[in-house]
Amino acid sequence: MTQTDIIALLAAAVILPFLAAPVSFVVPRFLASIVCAASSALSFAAIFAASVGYTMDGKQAFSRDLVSVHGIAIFGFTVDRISVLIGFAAGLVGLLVCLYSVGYMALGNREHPEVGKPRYFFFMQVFVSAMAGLVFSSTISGQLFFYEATGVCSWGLIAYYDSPKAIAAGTKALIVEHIGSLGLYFAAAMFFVSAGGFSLSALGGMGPGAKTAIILGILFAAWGKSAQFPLHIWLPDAMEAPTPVSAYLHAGSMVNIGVFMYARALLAAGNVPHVVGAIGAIAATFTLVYAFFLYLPQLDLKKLLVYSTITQLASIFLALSLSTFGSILAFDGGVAHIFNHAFAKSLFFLVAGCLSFTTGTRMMPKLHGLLAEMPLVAIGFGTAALAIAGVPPMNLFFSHFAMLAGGFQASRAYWPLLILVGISILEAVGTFGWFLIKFGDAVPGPASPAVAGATALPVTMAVAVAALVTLTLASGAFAAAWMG
Amino acid sequence: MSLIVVLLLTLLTTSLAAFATRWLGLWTQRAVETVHLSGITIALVITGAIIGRVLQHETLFAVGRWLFVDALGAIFLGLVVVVGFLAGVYSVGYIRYDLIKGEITPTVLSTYYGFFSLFMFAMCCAVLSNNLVMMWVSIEATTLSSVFLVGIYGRRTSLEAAWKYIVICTVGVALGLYGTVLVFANANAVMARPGDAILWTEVMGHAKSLDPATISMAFVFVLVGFGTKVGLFPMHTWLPDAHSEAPSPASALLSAALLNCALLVIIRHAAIVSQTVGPEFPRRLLMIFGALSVGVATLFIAVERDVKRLLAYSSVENMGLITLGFGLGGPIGVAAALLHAINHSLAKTMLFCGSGNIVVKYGTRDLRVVKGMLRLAPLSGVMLLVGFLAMGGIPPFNVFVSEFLTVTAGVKAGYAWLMVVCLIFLTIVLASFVRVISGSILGPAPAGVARGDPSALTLAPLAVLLGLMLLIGLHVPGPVVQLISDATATVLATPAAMAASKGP
Amino acid sequence: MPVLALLETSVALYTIGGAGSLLLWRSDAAATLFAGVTSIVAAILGTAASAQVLIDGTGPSFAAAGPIPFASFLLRFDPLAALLVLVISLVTLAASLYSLSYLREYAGKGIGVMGLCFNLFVASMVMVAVADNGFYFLLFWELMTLTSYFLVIFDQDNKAVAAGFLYFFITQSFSMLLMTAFLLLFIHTGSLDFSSFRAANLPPWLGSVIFLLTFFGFGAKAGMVPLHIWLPRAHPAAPSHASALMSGVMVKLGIYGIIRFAIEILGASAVWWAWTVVAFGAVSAVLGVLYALGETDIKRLLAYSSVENVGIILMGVGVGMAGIATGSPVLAAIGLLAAFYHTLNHAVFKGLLFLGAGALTFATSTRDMARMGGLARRMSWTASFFLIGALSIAAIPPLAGFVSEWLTYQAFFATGMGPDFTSRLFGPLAAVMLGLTGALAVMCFVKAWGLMFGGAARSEAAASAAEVPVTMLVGMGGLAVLCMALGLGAPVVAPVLSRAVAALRKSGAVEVADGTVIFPGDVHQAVLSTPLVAVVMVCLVAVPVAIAAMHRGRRLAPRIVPEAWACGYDHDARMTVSASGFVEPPDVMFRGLYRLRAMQGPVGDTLDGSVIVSTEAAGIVEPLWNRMAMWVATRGVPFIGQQLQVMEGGNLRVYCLYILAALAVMLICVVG
Amino acid sequence: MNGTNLVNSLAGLLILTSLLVIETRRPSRAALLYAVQSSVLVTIFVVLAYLTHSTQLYLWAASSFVTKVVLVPVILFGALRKFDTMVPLPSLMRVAVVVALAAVLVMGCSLIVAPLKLPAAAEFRPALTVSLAHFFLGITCIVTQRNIIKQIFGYCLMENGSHLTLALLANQAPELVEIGISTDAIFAVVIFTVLVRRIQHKLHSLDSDQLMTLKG
Repeated sequence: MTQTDIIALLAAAVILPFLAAPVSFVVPRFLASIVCAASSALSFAAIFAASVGYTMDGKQAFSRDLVSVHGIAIFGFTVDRISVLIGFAAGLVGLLVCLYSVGYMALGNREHPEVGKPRYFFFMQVFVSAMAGLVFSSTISGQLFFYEATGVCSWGLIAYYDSPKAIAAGTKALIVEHIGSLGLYFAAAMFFVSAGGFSLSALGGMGPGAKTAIILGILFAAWGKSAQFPLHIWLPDAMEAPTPVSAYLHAGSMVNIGVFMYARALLAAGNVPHVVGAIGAIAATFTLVYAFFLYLPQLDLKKLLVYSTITQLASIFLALSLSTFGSILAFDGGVAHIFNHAFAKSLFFLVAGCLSFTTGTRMMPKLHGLLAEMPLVAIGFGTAALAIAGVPPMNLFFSHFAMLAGGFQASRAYWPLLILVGISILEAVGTFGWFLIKFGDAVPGPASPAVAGATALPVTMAVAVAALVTLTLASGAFAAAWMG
Repeated sequence: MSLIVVLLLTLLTTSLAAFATRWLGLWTQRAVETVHLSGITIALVITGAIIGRVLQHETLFAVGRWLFVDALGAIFLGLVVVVGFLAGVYSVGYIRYDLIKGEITPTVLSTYYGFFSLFMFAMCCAVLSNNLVMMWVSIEATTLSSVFLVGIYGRRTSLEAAWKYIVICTVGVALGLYGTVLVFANANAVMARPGDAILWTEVMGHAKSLDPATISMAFVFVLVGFGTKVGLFPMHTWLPDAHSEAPSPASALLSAALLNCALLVIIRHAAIVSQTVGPEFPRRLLMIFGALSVGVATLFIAVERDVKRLLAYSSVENMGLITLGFGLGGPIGVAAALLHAINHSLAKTMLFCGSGNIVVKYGTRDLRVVKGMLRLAPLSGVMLLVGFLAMGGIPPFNVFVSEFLTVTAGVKAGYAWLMVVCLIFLTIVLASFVRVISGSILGPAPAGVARGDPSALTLAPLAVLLGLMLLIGLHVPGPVVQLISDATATVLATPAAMAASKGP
Repeated sequence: MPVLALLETSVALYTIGGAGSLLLWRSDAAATLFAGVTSIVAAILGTAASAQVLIDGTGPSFAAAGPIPFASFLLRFDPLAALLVLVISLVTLAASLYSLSYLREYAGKGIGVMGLCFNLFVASMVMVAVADNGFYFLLFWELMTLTSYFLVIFDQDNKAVAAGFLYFFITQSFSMLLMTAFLLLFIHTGSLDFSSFRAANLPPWLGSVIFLLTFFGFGAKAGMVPLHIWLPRAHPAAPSHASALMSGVMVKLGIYGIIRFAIEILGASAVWWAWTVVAFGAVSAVLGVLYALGETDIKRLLAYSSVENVGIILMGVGVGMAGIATGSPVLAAIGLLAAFYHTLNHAVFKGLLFLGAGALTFATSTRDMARMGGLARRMSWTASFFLIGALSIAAIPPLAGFVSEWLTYQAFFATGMGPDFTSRLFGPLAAVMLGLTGALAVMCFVKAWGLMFGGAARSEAAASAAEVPVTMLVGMGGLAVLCMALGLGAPVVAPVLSRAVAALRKSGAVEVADGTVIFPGDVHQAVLSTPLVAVVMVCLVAVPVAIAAMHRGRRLAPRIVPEAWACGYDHDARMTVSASGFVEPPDVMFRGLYRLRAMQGPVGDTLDGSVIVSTEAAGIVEPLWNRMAMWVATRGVPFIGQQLQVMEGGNLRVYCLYILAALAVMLICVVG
Repeated sequence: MNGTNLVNSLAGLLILTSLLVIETRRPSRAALLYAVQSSVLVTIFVVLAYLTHSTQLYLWAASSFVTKVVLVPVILFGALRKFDTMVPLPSLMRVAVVVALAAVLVMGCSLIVAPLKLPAAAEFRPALTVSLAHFFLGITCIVTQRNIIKQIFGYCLMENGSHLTLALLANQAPELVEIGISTDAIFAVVIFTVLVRRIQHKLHSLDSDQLMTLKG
């Protein structure tokens, strides 16, 4: 497969869902969900084919500019190991979530019994498109563009149920993410001033001052998108969204944009000034501890998952930041963790969705004994919980280990970093304990009344959950091997 | 006969014909609409031809070089006519509702359309003028011709707004005259032919030999004077009143076309001053006014509850941003400002027209009353929603691009801190818009308001504008890019541009 | 078949067995059979492979790149690993045989899944033993914990879930210490391979740090006091065949880790390490047996007993380390030999005892010893096997436990004659502790056996108990035979183990056996011939019997046996010796130590309390940022806006003044 | 008294007349006074034309006479006469203060004019100063007077001031420019009066403080 073919495929992956999105408004309601699933499937198929092509070509990284004004590249695609990996995950999770939505947005849903409105599927597809665009973007302007686009999709989907709370939550998400994007605006502007263009590859050739300013700008934007303290406040409220949205946007892909952009910047920058790493690492550690602390009072399963997402992302930030102190392993581990976390956390959210679909509640005190009543959901719950707890053979173990190993590596240069790594290990223990308790509460034993009265699960939802269980079990070694 | 003259005559004739229809009795409405629509359509076509010529790197002159179109002028001419055309089409749909509701009589209708075309005529004069004093005259004429558009409903508040509008603007613009006269007097002293000293193109050519002290003082007068018309803080006070009281399409015209015309005058003077005094001086003044306008208008936006006043403050904010862009200078800054001028015009026309639909639907502009637009009038709701987001700087729409360019220019100019502050203000603006969306467009609909969108004539212009906004947001069309880059060269007075603007 | 192939086949079979069991989840019988048979075969293969390595004294290794870029997949089947694989395989063999019938008790509760967990548990233990790379070691280590966790919570009741949590949490937390240690070595050597760890030239402080990290990390798994608290809860919660493996084998992997790291990789380079190990071992031994003594739940008792035995093994390891650190090969040899031997023995008899306990539960549906009684008559086979196990664990010659404890004593005696003061101080002290342990262990198992099998039945269930099915008996019987074999066959076994020790110390084997006698490294020290002891023991029983037989004819007529005299009351089942009554003297004597255990409660309360406080605090903090952000958005900015609105008061003339003001300011700036 | 001085003195007279316009109570009388002032302006134009031998300025004088002395006063007089009977609204400042302010304005404007290098108006610097001050006096009228009719006169005064400036500085500009400016002025006055009448009709008041419903 030539590079042009790969680029064409990726362009198709971006454009197809975008073109298909307005169709949701035209076709009858029951078809909209099918269209959505189909277009996301096509998009994923394109990404998949491109990934295969890329692998067959011996993983030759390359970039190609697509849109230029006056010879300045505004947008283009970069195909390399991190973009293909994360693009693959985003596409696949997108496909599974769209599939899941077919079953979820239905009258049988006990929490929100309604057939999905066209705008749900519209935003979903636009998001699929924007996500692909962002991940493969080779320019900072492209990133900014899609960053904002995903923010709008997030807003539209969070506010989907139109309740005052949902609308407020959507507004908050949009604004807070936009505040984050200011960093990206700034970084992009700095970028242009320093490099005279927007191609991220130019970052490597810049002076340390410009590099620092640009990466810090990107880091700030990343905090906004990845819900890091103090810009995390939108994410817990965003749980007003339909659960597939939470799974996709707030666990599987959108929140990963932040860390991904940071990773992309670090990769492009090559030698990064240590101050960036230090700021990133300290902030990440703080978020890590803070969000862990907030596990404790959560009764709503989705809320718990939110804080867990925040800590997971924080640990990726930590690893990526530490990688600037000279640890490639931390970087690889961090990126692999993005990949793995996408599957595991999406799975967990989809399980939460299954629970609210079948039982009408997400409150953990009401959910016991899943294994007795709904084995698949229970297995999903267990797999996801143990994955987040960092237990092998679930995927997060692999990347988490690599991140910690990288952290240790980095601390060779500056021993105080070991303190941060130590804190993150303690947090990992705490997370492990907490999710083990939740697992023990929810999965085994006799079914609680809410669980005993559960309705049946639609096939599409079951398929999505089963697929994600498999992925959660299998993706760890794959990601590690890919990154290495 | 030059195209320019044809354009102006078309508009003038349309205006007179529209006034004349008041004596047609029952036929008034149909006749005036026909006259109006054909007039603005012809104007649009001619403008297209003019811009086509300008794209061939040609500078058109007319009436003994008193009128001319260069790339810079072409951009603003295009804005005036395109906005005028779309707002004109929208007017037809919108004003019919006023007729139905009995807000106005058919006689008033012909007055409205007459002033509409006259207003456009005045604005075209302003952007086409090469004569410094005629620029002033035209700007003054725009005020006079639009006062009745503001006061057309004859309500207590609309009369008040009209009065404030005319008093503040005449006071302000009169100050501008001093600036103009100072420039002329100074140029006259330097240049051989007094007839040339009044021409902008000629003065530009001799700008380097003018007296810096005089010219800088002149620029202060120009900036404060025409700045009043642009709506820069603290001279913007007429703007929210006038914009909110005028019929929605007229508001669109005021906001999206008129402000730009005055801005063009400032830019033309700034170009001279840059030559004479050096670029630092005008840039600093523009930046100060621009930044202040952005900041103050943003805070007003945050508390405003009247949708049209909110949009008016947004105009102040955006004009501030454009001014800031010019102030930041450099090729990027100027290009960003020009692009933003285009983007703001499109977006603001769209929003003002959209707010017209709100008024049609709810009979009020109070956002505390307007609820659930999306449910009641889905198409208008969606378009307004998208329009607000676009105006807030969300991609893939156009405003995003120019805001981003402005920030880039700021960073490049070494004003990173100012850009951060600006970005924070822009976020507040976005937040306020989103608040409007979530409060008034989303959510449950109130009982007692009929469902359904207003007529297609009120929707089509919105859709067209939205399409244009999306187009520019996704990819700025080649001709626009070319115009902007040529205009940038003119503003920065690069040698090539100077040579090109030399008349016959 | 080459050794490695045997091992690989064995692991593959376990995995296949597990997977097959899961696929057969619809049919309990099929799942039981499939999982059982595959694991039996696998265990036989494992035994064969490890036996061969032990006999050869050297084993193969295997290297592959593996999917993980930062860790290569290395296996190393050295004698130490082989010993562990042997232990695993033997107990698995018995437990799998046993499970064929035992699992009937779990019919309808998901035997397919249990088969999966059980087989994977075994497989992961084998892999832990042979893994030679830090990452894979941890991977299998965690897998082992995970699968056993599922076995622990298999009953799905609150108690099991809580026990499972405690177990998993403690071992996982402490495995983080392991990971830290590995990663410290990793940054020092740039690789996670054990081989590079071995080659690392560590600064002493780092060595000590890593020793402490690994010691506590593995110690938690081994159930060393004070990290043992999970053990008496988790082991009893699992099904008995799994408990047998957990208690008999899995804790040994903790020991294995300590040996692997402290001795093989770090080279036992400091004496204080050795005494640390001994001290923890001694405390574990004494406290473990004391707590066992106080238990009435048979499986909990056995679990505490495991703590005790781990202590004994650790004492041996400690002595071995002291020997290496002080450069006395004999000391090292005996200490480690004792540890190895006891590792093997304890696996066998603890496996046997847990299986026995399982049999009792199977028959009586209770684990409370107070509700059993008189079972010797009803379940004579089980009783005999349990007796053998109990005697063995109580170190009664000539059974297995005796030999290893004897070796341990010898090790301490040798230490007592050591060159330096600390050795001479600690050696005898530890020997005294060991003696105390041994005595209490005897008491403990006399109590256990007596209460369960002796006397009258104390519950309906006990009264109607029946012997367990034959496969269970075969499983137990096999282990019982092994108990005897390891005792009597000590002269054969000891040299084999001694070669493993030698391989570990990378020196020639110290000769420890000659003919029927074993002697700990030095013939001048002490000599033990277990066959001779056996003969003596047989004679001790046989001679009185023979004498009685000779005098048979002069025997008095049998007396009428009335009801036992009970101070004039009718005899009552309640009057038989109770568990707590039996242990009252030590209870009183060691009150202080028992109080130590009671202190776990307050610690737990404090932890719970702090979690509650943190939860409340988090509940307060959570909305705080929200509120602050919202305040800025909904109050702060609009407040400024409202203040500004005053500026636009609507007065036209004021507006004109603004223009003038702007002009004035600008003019002043320009002119001035 | 040479021509230059004459111009400068006449300019001073402009200030005086404008103060009269500001302080007069009846609109009709103010319109008449405005006509008087405009004729002073026309005189200045004539003198200037004579001094500079500028034929264009004669034309300006003529057109100014038509527009400022005749047309505008007539329009104002006709439109506003009916408001003569209305109770006058209090001014923000007393006469004395306004006079003082005028003096201050003249001084301030001289500061503004001082740095200008304008050879065309070198000798008419005082007149230039006065023209600027006159302009600001017009604004002062708008700012200080509550009566909206007075605001029209304020505009007219500004107009005269700027016209004088134009004549002093830009007398060589093409005639058409002057016509444009005058036309604007006439239209402005017409529109002002129309609006005043409509406001009076709607509000029954000419108080600009009544026009304060639209705010921030």
